[in-house]
Amino acid sequence: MKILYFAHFREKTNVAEEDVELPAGLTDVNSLIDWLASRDDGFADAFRDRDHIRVAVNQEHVEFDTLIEGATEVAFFPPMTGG
Amino acid sequence: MKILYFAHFREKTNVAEEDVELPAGLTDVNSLIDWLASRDDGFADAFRDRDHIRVAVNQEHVEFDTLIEGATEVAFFPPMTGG
Amino acid sequence: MSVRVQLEDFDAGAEIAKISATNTNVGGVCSFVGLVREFDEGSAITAMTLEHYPGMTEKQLAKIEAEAHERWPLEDSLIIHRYGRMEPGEQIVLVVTASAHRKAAFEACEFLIDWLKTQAPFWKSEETPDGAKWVDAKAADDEAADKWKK
Amino acid sequence: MSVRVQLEDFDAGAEIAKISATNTNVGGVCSFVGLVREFDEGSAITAMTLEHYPGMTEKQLAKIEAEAHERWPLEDSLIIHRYGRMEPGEQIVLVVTASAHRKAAFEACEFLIDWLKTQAPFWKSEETPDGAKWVDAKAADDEAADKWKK
Repeated sequence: MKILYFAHFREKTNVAEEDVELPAGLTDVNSLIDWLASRDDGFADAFRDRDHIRVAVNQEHVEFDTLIEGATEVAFFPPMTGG
Repeated sequence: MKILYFAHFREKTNVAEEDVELPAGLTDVNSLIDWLASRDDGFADAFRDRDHIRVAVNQEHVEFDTLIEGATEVAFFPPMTGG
Repeated sequence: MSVRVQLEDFDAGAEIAKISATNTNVGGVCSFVGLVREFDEGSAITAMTLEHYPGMTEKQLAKIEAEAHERWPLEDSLIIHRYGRMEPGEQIVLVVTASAHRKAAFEACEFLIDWLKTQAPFWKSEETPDGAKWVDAKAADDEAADKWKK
Repeated sequence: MSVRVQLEDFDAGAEIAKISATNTNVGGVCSFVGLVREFDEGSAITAMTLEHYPGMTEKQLAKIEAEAHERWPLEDSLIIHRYGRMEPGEQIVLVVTASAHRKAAFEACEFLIDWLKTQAPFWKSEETPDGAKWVDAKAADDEAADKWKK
């Protein structure tokens, strides 16, 4: 699965984009966040405050209870500030 | 006093602008309208339907009970359709 | 902040660009261009002639523009309104408002155009296949203007 | 109806003129230009960098534009959103909506810009005297977007 990190997620994790093999048992975005946060201090810091995490699965903005099975692209970013 | 007529008021009265000596006793716009309507058929037709008369005294849009004593310019026109 | 009542067409883009470049406190520029349509309530229009009340028009436009600046925190604004004969597709009116914040720019722009529709001394005559007709004021325009009353 | 996400600046006036000239059913064209301000909530800004999510951005912008056309009787529309580094006074975004009626043009334009502020995958980083800072989402922007929820 491809995972993308934008804005301060990229800065804190030091990763812009990666291809990962997910461990068994990850079902939804919530469990993916838990797993990512456990990887190292940078990831823990980036994923600490769930209120400020936004996620897109296959380029659609979704809620954390969205299932990720079969998803090809997941992206994490802070609340949007366009316009 | 200068009186101006716009849009269908000009067409019906056949007057765009005139200087008139008002007869004594005209106090407000209402009495001016009554007097103008009595002048001839064209004026009677133009000033028949008060709902469709708008008036400006000294270039300010006003109500019919506005006093006209001392006014230098009065204008009659239909509801505005700008923009 | 300025008002122009003119026979000639205008370059909306150049006017908007000028206002955007005015100062770096401007975060948003809202604009509205009104154009002559080919059909008005179902009847075909070959041209439209706008008559106005010279003197009163400029005075009232300047007054309403000043009121918009009192009601919203505007950095700048512009009203251009044409008179004379225009064909379908031609520009009639331009309103531009600039503010630090978009909401003020949108509201002031809509306020000004709603006001122009009902309170500026302009009258439209349409040329149709059945002859020339004075355009009637629309109840919807009065309602739009009423919502800004304080 | 089109969407552009680009690094380069745009000519707002030319885009508005193109849309006005599209067809003679257009009675009103509303547009909004968003610009980089020199001050944001009191702090001085020397430049701003907009990052976005290529692919998702274009897809989501096309989707929201289609939704605007479903909700209002629009004749045409255009969204241009830049990314990259911009200095105060530079244009960030342009939204143009054209309709037979001005109310639809105004509402759709404001709907689109409110949506862009909160739902388009763009993130702003400001260069200030104290260093670079990611811009926080504003509660007022969320409220503005919420009012369009059906």
